[in-house]
Amino acid sequence: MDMINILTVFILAIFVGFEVITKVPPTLHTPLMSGSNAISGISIVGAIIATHVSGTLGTWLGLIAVIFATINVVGGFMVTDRMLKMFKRR
Amino acid sequence: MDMINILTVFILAIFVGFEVITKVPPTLHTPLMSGSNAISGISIVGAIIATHVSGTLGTWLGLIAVIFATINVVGGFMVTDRMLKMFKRR
Amino acid sequence: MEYINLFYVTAAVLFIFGLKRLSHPRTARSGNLIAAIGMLIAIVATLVGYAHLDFRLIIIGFIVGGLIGAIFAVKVEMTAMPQMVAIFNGFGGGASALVGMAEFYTKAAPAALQAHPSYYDLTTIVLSVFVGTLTFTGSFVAFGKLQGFITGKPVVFAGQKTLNAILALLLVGFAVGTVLVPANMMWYFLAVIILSAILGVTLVIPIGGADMPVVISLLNAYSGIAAAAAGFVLLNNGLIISGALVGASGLILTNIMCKGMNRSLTNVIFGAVGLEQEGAAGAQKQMNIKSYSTEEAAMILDAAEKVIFVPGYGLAVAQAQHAVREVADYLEGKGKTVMYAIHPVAGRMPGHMNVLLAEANVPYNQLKDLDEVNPEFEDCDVAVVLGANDVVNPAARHDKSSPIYGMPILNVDKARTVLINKRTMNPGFAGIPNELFGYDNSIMVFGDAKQTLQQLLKDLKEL
Amino acid sequence: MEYINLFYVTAAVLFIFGLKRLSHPRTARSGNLIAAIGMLIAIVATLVGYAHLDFRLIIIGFIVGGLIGAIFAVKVEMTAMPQMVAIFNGFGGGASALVGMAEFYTKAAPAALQAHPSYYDLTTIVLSVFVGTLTFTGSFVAFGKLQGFITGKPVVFAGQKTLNAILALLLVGFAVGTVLVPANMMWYFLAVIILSAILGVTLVIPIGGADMPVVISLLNAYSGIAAAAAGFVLLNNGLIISGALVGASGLILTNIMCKGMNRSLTNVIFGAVGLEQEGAAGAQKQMNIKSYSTEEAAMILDAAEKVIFVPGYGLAVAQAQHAVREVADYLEGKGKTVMYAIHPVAGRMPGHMNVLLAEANVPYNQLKDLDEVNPEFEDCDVAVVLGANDVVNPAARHDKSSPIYGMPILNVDKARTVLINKRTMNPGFAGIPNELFGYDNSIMVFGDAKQTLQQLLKDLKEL
Ligand SMILES: NC(=O)c1ccc[n+]([C@@H]2O[C@H](COP(=O)([O-])OP(=O)(O)OC[C@H]3O[C@@H](n4cnc5c(N)ncnc54)[C@H](OP(=O)(O)O)[C@@H]3O)[C@@H](O)[C@H]2O)c1
Ligand SMILES: NC(=O)c1ccc[n+]([C@@H]2O[C@H](COP(=O)([O-])OP(=O)(O)OC[C@H]3O[C@@H](n4cnc5c(N)ncnc54)[C@H](OP(=O)(O)O)[C@@H]3O)[C@@H](O)[C@H]2O)c1
Repeated sequence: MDMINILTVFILAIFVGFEVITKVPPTLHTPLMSGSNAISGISIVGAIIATHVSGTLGTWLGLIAVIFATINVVGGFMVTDRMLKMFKRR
Repeated sequence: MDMINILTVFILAIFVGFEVITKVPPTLHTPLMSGSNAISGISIVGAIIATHVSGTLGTWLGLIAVIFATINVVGGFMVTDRMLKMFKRR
Repeated sequence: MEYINLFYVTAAVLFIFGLKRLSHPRTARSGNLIAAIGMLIAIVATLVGYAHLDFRLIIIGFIVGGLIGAIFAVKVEMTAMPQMVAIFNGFGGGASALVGMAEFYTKAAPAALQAHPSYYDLTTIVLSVFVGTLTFTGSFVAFGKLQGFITGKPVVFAGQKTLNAILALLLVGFAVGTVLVPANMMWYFLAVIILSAILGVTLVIPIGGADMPVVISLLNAYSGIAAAAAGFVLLNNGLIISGALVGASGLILTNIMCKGMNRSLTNVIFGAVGLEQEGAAGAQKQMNIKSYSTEEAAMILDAAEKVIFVPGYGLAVAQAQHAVREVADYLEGKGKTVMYAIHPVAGRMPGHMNVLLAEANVPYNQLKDLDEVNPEFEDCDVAVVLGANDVVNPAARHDKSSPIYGMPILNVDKARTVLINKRTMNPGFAGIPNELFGYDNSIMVFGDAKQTLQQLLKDLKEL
Repeated sequence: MEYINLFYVTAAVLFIFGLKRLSHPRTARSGNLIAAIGMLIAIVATLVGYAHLDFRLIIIGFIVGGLIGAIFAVKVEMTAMPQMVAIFNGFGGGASALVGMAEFYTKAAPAALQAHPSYYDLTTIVLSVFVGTLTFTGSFVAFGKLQGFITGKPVVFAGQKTLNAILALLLVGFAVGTVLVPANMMWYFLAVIILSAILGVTLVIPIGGADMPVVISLLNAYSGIAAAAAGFVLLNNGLIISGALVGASGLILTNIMCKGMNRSLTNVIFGAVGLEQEGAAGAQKQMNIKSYSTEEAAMILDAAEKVIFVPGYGLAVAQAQHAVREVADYLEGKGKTVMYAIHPVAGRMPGHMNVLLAEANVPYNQLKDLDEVNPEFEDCDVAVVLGANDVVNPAARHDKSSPIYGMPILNVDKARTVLINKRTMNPGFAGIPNELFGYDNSIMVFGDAKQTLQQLLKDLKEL
């Protein structure tokens, strides 16, 4: 049940993603690229959980994972905001 | 976990429904109404399962449920098809 | 037995693809077929995957239900579509309610009651039974009103809202009781069923027959919610997804209709429109109207180069869809530009006019929607309004005191000449006068739409 | 601890709403903010909801990562956006891979290995590590190519495809081994990591620098898939939904770029475009071209009533976005109709020109897309092509032998006069000659876009 449930969630999310993203106009494709990239930084959740792993190797993996994911999240959202700030209507 | 999973599925399905349905043009709103109605006949699955219930009352509930759901499914898809058959391009 | 959920999800995905294909007339029919295949997969998976089913009952159910559904589907007139949807809808809601009841019976029947069923089970069961039962009775009242079994007029009486409020409160009480008080569970549950059934009736009965489409669409959403609730009961993803899809569809259509009528949903449900109509109609201003014969109308059409037909509810009532197509085809054969202007809430159902004209083989690319056609009226010689009224009422554009002010309308008055066919000077659905009929460029051609159009065709040929 | 999933789902729903708001420039910024809030919720929920986290590590990670990310985000030039996305992307993929590795370490480390981890766990872990690592190294190669650290030319050698095929086969072998052969699990897993890293390099290195945007967009999709895979490992709905959203976005953008370039994805990845360019350019036909000074160009513009600017990659290279806005504003001040024509794949990134011109404060309602602007060229006095080449090549319309045949282009040649600014007669990205330059109504104005436009503005003012 669990596995199928989780697969269902995945499939539905793909549908949602497809429908929502096709509505983004070409004007905003560059911000979309960097914005959706920032969202992929959600792996930061996994990275935080990974620091729980015991042992030196685990610790280091966790630290690097947190650094990587944080770069992705912070940089991604900030640069997207910087771009979107520039879009103005007369 | 299970309950939240199932809630997630529900929420995502609402998003999918919303996105997909808003794309249906006014021309097809009547068939959409009867077609989506036919889909709500999916409760036929529950009705079939319900015949498994033991006891006379359960049996009768199950039978009536199957009849009701079958009317909805068969009638719904057939009438939608009948309508859509009429839409023609010159 | 876990793998069975894969089939349900497959079915749900096919429903989604089916609905996606409904976004174009060219692909719509295959979309319906795909959805039907999804349903078949779900049914077969259930029959194969579950043990201890009573196949005798199931086969009887399939045959009886299938026959009834098929007969309905083949026999129904296109004009009776709203009733049809209402009744199917009622059966769907009823089925969900029955599923909930059967689950209750399994889980809470004295015999099975070793352990108290979980709060989750009870809550979802009560929910599915409540929504399903309300959908069931409500849909049948809506059906009765449209079919003329019950008066189409709003049935109102003093204290009605108070009564409904009390019923609703009682219902909530018994629902909570069912979940929390094991001792009286059975009786409370029974009370929930009965009260839901009553509430379905008392909530729909005060709504006017003409508002029924909105109600039906809302009930359609409810039947989806009921199916989803049944899915929560059975922990079945297929039911949950499909229910959510139907719920979304119903709510979106309800919203479109309300917007098109320029009213809020609350106003539709609690407004009891159709009572003050006489008053409003009485306040009509004096108008000078010109009434022509079909022969004179034929001469006007003969001189025109661009003609736009504007069908409305009256065309559906008169079953004049074939007649209008014949006139239009004849004019087109004479080298004139011809199109149909379709208002989103013309008729009594969303997309009503499209289905009606499609039945008469009008190709869908000749049907122009509001935004597309409105600029066309400016250089149009003749606009022919056939049994439409509210959707061409210019008061919506400029008269702030009009109840339909702000509603988007078809600008037929911008055409050089407007030919208007209806039987009398009576108002339309909204019950308000239409100043268009008195405009200088307006000409009335009184009579039943079908007869008038048939006569018009004869006159055109004799010119 | 189960309730924590509710927060993840909330975060995912906020991502969806954020992406929905990206469908209009007016709401886009708030959409990005909403998505960022979703991320914050997910992070806080994790920090609060999980026990035994190493907060020392986490805080160091947040500070180091946050600083690096913020500095990148503030410093980067708008023209360097593709590199920027590539590098962020690489870090995201890397993080997912590390999460998978850490999970492997917990579940399969000799110490923890009382029970063999389940096939489900191993499969999902291997998947997330493979996709994540490949994304990591691939993205850095793409970054290096665009930044000039690695040659932008396709790096090809004999047997390259065979080598890649062997690497891929080995990878599959070790992946299967990790899941099925507990004894050697550790070594096999290490081999998977190393091979994935190598494959990320060898797959991207043969692709030309100019094709990098497509690769980056594809890697973007992969980073989403890696996050989703990590979600399957941790049974975390939030990761799964977000990953799916990103995956869909990346694939859609990849597809749009390929369509805009009129090439298949396979051709981009395995085609090694950029090698035969010299040959194609050599086969150029003799053309008679007219070359004007900026002064003469200024006089043509002065006489025009309707001017359409067509920016391309060259405008971005020259950083001439402000210069073009100044010229356009000046002309508009003189009462002329001015607009910008934006081709979907002008520049090197989807939407590249929009961001560039937005930076120069050009209001987005002056930016017209292909379908909207193409009919405008017919009654346009002057089309000013600025550093664009392939996107205005008429061969795409009629020359079946051209590699870009069938690609939708901006029909600048329909304008009464076409002013074309570029530095030389060299071809653009596709490496093919452009017959437009020899057309009767074409006039070349050679020079760097920024300098030319600045000179043009001076000349206009001196007229
Ligand atoms: N489409 C939807 O989804 C929907 C749903 C709910 C409500 N509504 C409401 O329904 C209305 C639709 O507007 P509408 O312009 O289509 O219709 P309408 O305003 O209701 O007007 C219909 C007109 O048809 C005439 N008519 C009736 N029978 C006829 C016959 N046999 N031959 C010729 N004419 C006949 C009537 O006048 P005579 O009696 O003088 O002949 C009447 O004025 C709107 O107010 C809308 O808000 C629509
Ligand atoms: N947008 C995307 O997503 C994307 C992604 C991948 C590939 N592409 C491809 O990129 C191409 C984009 O077309 P395009 O028309 O924008 O560009 P293009 O065809 O690459 O042409 C750019 C032109 O700008 C000129 N130029 C370069 N530097 C300049 C400067 N400083 N001042 C003035 N002119 C300068 C160059 O000519 P000189 O050297 O003579 O000056 C060159 O001909 C298409 O082929 C497309 O398929 C786009």
